[in-house]
Amino acid sequence: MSDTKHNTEDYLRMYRQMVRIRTFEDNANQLYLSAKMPGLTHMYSGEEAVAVGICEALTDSDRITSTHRGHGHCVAKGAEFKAMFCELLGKEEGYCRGKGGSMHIADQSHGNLGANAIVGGSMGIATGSALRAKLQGAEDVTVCFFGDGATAQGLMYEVMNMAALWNLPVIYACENNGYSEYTKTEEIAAGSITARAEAFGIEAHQVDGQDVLGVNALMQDLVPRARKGEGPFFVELMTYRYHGHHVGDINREYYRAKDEEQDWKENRDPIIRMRAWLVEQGIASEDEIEAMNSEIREDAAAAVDYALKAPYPDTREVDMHVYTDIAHACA
Amino acid sequence: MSDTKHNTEDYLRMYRQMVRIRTFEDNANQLYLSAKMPGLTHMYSGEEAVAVGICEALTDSDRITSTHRGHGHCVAKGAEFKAMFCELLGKEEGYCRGKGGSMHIADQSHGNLGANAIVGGSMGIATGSALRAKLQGAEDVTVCFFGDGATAQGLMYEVMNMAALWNLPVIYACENNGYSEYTKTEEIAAGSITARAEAFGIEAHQVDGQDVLGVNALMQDLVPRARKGEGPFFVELMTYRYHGHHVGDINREYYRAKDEEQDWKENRDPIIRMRAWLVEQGIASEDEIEAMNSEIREDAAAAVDYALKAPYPDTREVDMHVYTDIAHACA
Amino acid sequence: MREITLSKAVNEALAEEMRRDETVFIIGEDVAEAGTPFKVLSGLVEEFGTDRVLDTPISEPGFMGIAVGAAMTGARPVVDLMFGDFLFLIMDQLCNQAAKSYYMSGGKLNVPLVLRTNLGATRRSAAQHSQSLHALVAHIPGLKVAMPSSAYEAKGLMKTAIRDDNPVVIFEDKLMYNDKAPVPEEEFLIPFGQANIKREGRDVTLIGTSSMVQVCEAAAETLAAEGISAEVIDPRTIVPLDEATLLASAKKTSRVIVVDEGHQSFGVTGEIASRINEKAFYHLDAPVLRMGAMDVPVPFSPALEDITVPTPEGVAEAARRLMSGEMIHAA
Amino acid sequence: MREITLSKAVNEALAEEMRRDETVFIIGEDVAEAGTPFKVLSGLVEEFGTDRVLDTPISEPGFMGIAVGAAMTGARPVVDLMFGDFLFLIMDQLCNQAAKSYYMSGGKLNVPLVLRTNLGATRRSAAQHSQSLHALVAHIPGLKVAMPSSAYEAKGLMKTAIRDDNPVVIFEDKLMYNDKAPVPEEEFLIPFGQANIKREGRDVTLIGTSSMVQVCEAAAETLAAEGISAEVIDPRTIVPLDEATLLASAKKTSRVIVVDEGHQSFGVTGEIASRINEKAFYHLDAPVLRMGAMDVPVPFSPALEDITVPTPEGVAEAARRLMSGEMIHAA
Ligand SMILES: Cc1ncc(C[n+]2csc(CCOP(=O)(O)OP(=O)(O)O)c2C)c(N)n1
Ligand SMILES: Cc1ncc(C[n+]2csc(CCOP(=O)(O)OP(=O)(O)O)c2C)c(N)n1
Ligand SMILES: [Mg+2]
Ligand SMILES: [Mg+2]
Repeated sequence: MSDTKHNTEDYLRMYRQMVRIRTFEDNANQLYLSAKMPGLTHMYSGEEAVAVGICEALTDSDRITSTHRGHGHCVAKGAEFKAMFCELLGKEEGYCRGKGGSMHIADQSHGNLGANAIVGGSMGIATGSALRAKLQGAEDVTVCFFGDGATAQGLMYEVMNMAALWNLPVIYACENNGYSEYTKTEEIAAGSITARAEAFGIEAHQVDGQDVLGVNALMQDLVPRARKGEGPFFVELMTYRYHGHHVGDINREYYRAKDEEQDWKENRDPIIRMRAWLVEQGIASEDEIEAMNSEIREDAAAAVDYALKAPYPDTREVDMHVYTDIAHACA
Repeated sequence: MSDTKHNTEDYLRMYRQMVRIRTFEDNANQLYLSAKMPGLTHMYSGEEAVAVGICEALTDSDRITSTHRGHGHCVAKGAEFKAMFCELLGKEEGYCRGKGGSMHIADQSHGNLGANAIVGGSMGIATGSALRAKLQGAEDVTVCFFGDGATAQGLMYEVMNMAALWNLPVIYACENNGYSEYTKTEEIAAGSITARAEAFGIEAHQVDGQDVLGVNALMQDLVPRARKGEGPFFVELMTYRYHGHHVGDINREYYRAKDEEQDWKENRDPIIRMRAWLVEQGIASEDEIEAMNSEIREDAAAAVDYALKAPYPDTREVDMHVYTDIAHACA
Repeated sequence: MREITLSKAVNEALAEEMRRDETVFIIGEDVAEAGTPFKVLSGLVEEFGTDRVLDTPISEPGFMGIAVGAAMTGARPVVDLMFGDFLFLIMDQLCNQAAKSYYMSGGKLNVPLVLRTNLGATRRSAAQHSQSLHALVAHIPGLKVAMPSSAYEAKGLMKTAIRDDNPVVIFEDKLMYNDKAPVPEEEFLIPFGQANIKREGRDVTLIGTSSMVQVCEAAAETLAAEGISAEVIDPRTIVPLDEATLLASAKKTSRVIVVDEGHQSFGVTGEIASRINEKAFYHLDAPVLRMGAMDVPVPFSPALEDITVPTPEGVAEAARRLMSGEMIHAA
Repeated sequence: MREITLSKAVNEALAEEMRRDETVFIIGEDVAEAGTPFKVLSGLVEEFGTDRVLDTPISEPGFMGIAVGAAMTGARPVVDLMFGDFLFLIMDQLCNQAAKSYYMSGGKLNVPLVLRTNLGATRRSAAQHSQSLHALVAHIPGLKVAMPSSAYEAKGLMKTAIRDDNPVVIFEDKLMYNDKAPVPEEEFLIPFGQANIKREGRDVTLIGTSSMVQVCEAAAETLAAEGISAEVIDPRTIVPLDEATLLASAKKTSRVIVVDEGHQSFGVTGEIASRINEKAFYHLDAPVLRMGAMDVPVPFSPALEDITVPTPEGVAEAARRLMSGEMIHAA
C-alpha cells in the first residue's frame, strides 16, 4: 500500500474486477429468479476480494482451478461477460459451447482449467498443472481454489503431501466462507485448517478475505516465491457468501441468522471497503466510481441480452467433443 | 513396570504371543520357499511388539482392523495356528474357509474385522466400528492398524476428521516400519505424521515399537480413556520388518542396506529384549523360556502338518457367501 | 388409496424402519436439519435425533467406509449419497470392501447397509451431476441393486433393503421426487428379484428401469392407439434380476425393447438383452432392441441434454420398427 | 522375428515414446528403482531419470488427479496403477474428470494420458488383487480402452495410446508378463478400433479379449481336431470397438461365443453379444453365447479360483453345444 501513486491502475482494476463479479452475479441471480436460466447456480457475491486479490497477482500463463462457485474466479482470471452468460444459458457461444454450464464454466484461454462440480475435485488437477510446470521448467504458478467444505476431501491431503515432497509451484487457496451447503464449518472441520497444511511442511497463512489489498499483498509475496521453487503454499481466506448455497436456497434461517448476513454485508463488504479506500486515497472520486459501476452494469445488461438471443448449439453437437479424434462419438 | 510381581502372567503372555507370531511367520515363509503356499505373503517378523503390546491392552469385545501384513495382528488378537495355516493354504477349515487367504485372514470371533489388501482400506471400517460402539452405548474400543505408507491415503484424513468431531473410541495405530514396499518413508511422507493427527485435534504419541512393555503401557492408558469417550487417539509405533516387503522380495539391497537390517535384528529385537528383561526380573528362567519356545515351535509344526493335509473347500462353495440369503449366487 | 410423492415414500420407509429397528441410522451430508438438498429426509432428525441422522463433512469415501465398519459390527446404516455421480468417489469402500467382506471372510462378516443415491439427467446439472451409474454397481458381485420406478416401489424396496443382510444400493430418480403414486397406509415390503408387469400386452415387451418405466408406459399408450399391444415390465431390482418374468414375456410377445437411463454401451441394456437373446432366442421374431442414454457425458445445454435420454416417442418408434419387420433388413 | 516378453514389450514401447516425446513421463508407486513389483519398468529410471519416472506415495486418487492436471496443461503422463483393483480408488479422477473434461469444456481442454493397469485372476491374490474391471471403464464415454492379448499388441497399443490425445486405459494381463511373442524390432503402432482375426474359421466365431484370446485359440485347436472350424477374433480395443469385423465374422459363421475375464453380468460380454444380436440377428443360427468370469468375488483358494474363469475346455464345450443345435431346446 506504499506505492499508492504508482499502482493506481492496479487498484482501479481490482475494484473494477470486484464490481464486475458482483454485477455478473446479480444478473445471474436475476436470470434464475425470472426462470430464464436452466438449472441452479452458486453465487460468488461477497467473496470478490478473494478471487480478485489472488488473480491480480497472476499472469495469463499462470493457471487456476475453480469450483462449483466459479463465476468469480472466471471473471477475475480474465473472462468476458458475453461468453460467460452464453455458457450460463447453454448457448453455442458460451466458453464451453453450452456443454458445461455454470458448474464447468471457464475461459480456458486465460489459464482457467475449469470450474468443477465435484467438491475438491480439482485439487489433483491444480497440483498436476504445477508438476507439469516444474518438469518442463516453465515458470507458471497454479492456484487451486476450493472451499472450507472441500478440506474434508482426502484428496487434498494426498496432493498436498506430493506437492510438499516435490516443492511444486502450487498455491492452495481455501475460501473459508463459514459454510458448506447448510452446515457451519466448525461442525465439519476438526482442529485447524492451516495446521493441517503445516503438518505436511507447507507454509500456511490465514488472511482476511474481505480485504482485497491484503489478499493481493500476500499473493504478491507468495507467487514469485512459488515461481522460484519455494512452494507449495496454503492460504486460508476468511470470507462470506451473501446468497444461499445456491440461488434456490432462499429460506435459510434454519442454518444461518439474518443478522450475521447483514453484519458481513454492511460492515465487511469488500467492494464498499475498497471504494472508500480509493476515495480516501484520492485515487478515484465518487463520480468516477459511479461511472465505472454503471458502465459495468450496462456491459452486463448488454451481454445478458445478447446471450438470451444467442442460438443454442446445433443438436448435432451432442456427440461431438467426446473424443478429440472421433467427430461423432455415437455415429 | 512397577507391578512386576502382580503382572507376571501378563508379561509371560506377551512374550509368548510375540514368539507365536515369529514362529508362525517362520513357518509361513518356509511354506512359501518350499512352494507349498499359493501366492505371496507379507511377514510381520520384527514388528511383534506392536501387535502384542496393543492387543494385550484389549478385551475380546474390542475390535481391530488389520492390514496386508496381518498375521501378527491375527495371532495377537487371539487366533489359533491351525485355522490360520489352513487359511494360508486355501483350505476349508481356514478362518475364511480358504476364500480370503493371507491378505484377508482374521479370527472374526475375537473381534478382528479382517486383514485388508487395500492399503488404508480399513480406516473407514475401524472408524465405523467405533461409531457403532458410540451410537449403541457399547464400551468397546477399535484399534486401526496401518503402515506408514497408508498415511498417504486420503481416507485417513477424512475419517480422522469425523472421529475427532464425534469423539469416537478409535485408536489409529501407525506401524512405521520405515518402508512402504521398496521406498523409504521419508521419500513418501512430507512433514510429520503425528502432527497430521494433531492438526485434527487428535492426541498423538510416538513410541518405540520394539518395546512391548512401553507400547502396552501407553495402550493401558489410552484404551480406557477411549472407552470413556476421550478418544480418538493416534499412535505412531517406530518399528521394522525383518523380511522383504513380501516373501518374494529377497534381493533388496537396492533399497535397503544389509547393515541396517542387521542392526535392527541384533540390537532392537523385541523378543530378545523382552526375554532378557524376563530373566533379569526373575519372572522366567532361560530354561523355562526355552521350553515355552519349543512348545510353540511344536504347536506350529503340528498345525502346518494338519493344514497341509486338510481338504480344500468343495468346488460347490465357489458361489456361496456372495450373499447371505442366496445359497448359490450363480445358480 | 392415498397418493404420496416418491420423496415422502422414502421418508416414510426410513421412519418406519428406524422406529422398528434401533440399529438403523442415516449418515450423509446435510441429512439432518437440511433434510438433504432434495428435502427427502425432512423431519427425520426431529424424530430420531442427530445420533441417528448424522451430518457428515464432505467425505464420501470416509463416511462410506464408516458405514461399512458400523454395518460389520451390528448397525444398519443407510448411507445418503447426494448425487449418484459421487459413486465414483466411494467405489473402493463399496466394491472392494462392502461387496466382498462376506465372501472374503467365508461367510462370517456381512455388511447390512443401504446406499441411497440417485440417477437421472435432464435436470440441467451437467456432466458431473446427472449420471445414471447403476450398471457399474450391478457388475460387482456382492451388491444388490434396486431401482424404484414410483413412490410405491420406493417405499417397498427401501424397507426390504434395510432388512436385507447384504449391501444394497438404491437408485432413486432425482426427477421423480415430486411425482405422486398410490401407496398403501399399511406396512408392505417388495421382495427383491420380482419384476412387476405394469401393463399386459401381446405384441411387444417394453422392459424399463426406474423412470424409464414411465417412458415405456407412455410409449405403450401411444402404441395402443395404433393397435399395437405393448407389455411393460419393471424389473424393480436388477440384482437379483427376475429373469423368469422377463423371459416369459419375451416368449409371449417375441419382440423386446430394453430401456434404461444409463449409458447404452457396456451397461444394463446389454445384460438384459443378452439374457433374453440367450434364453428365448428361438422365440424372438426380431433382435432385442436396446435404448440407453447416449454414450456422451451429459451436456448442460437443454437443447442437447434432452436428446441424450430415451423418450416415449423414441420407444414407440422403435416398437413400430420391430413390428414392421424392418429390422430384417437392418440386421 | 525375435520374441520378447509382454513385460519387455511394454518397457520398449514406453522407452521409445519417452525418447520421441519429452513430455511423456511415468507416475506411480515404486515405478523408479523398483521398476514396479512386476518389474515391467526396470531400467527406465536409469535412462530417463527420476523426473520422468516418478515414484509417488500410496495415493492413487492423488496421483491420478495430478496426471489429469499435467495432461491438461501440456504433458503426457503414463499413470502406473499397480493393480486393476485399485481402479475403484481413482474412479472419480478418471471418470468424472479425465473422461469428461474435453466434453465439458466444449472441446477446449483435452486430457492425453495413459492409465496402465492390469487384470486377471488365478494368481492366488484373492478378491482385492485379481479383478478384471475393464467393463466399468468402457461404460464411461470419453475413455478409450485397450486390451492387449500378447507382447505384440502390448507394444503397438501402448505406443498408440501415448500418442492419442484422449485418456486411454490399457489393461495388461498380469499373468502374461512373462509370455513371449514375436515383436518386430522396427517401430510399429496398432491403430485403435481394429480387431485382429487371429485365426480364420467357418463354423463358429470365438471373440476373446486379453488373455481370453489365448483361451479361444486353444479351444479352436481342440475344435479343429474334431472337425469344427473356429474363427478367433481379438477386438484389441473395446472402446472404440471394431463392430464391422465382428459382424462380418458373425454373419459368416452364424455362431458366436464371446469370452472375457470380467464378471459376466453387466460386463463386456453382454455388450458385444448384444451388438451382434442386434445387427446380425437374421444371420445367426443360435444365440450368441457369453462366457465371462463367474459373478463371485475372486476366491483365494486355488481349488475355487481356477473354476471362476473361462477355460479352453469350457469354450470348446460351448462351441460343441452351439454346433449340435442343442441350444434350441435350452432357449
Ligand atoms: C464430492 C461432492 N460432494 C458433495 C457435493 C455437493 N456439494 C456441492 S457444493 C457443497 C458444499 C461445498 O462447500 P465449500 O467447499 O465450503 O464451498 P462453498 O459452497 O462454501 O463455496 C456440497 C456439499 C459435491 N458437489 N461434490
Ligand atoms: C491402495 C493400494 N495401493 C497399493 C497397494 C500395493 N501395496 C501393498 S503393501 C504396500 C506398501 C504398504 O506400506 P505400509 O503401509 O508402510 O505397510 P507395510 O507394508 O510397510 O507394513 C503397497 C504399496 C495396495 N495393496 N493397495
Ligand atoms: Mg464454504
Ligand atoms: Mg511400512
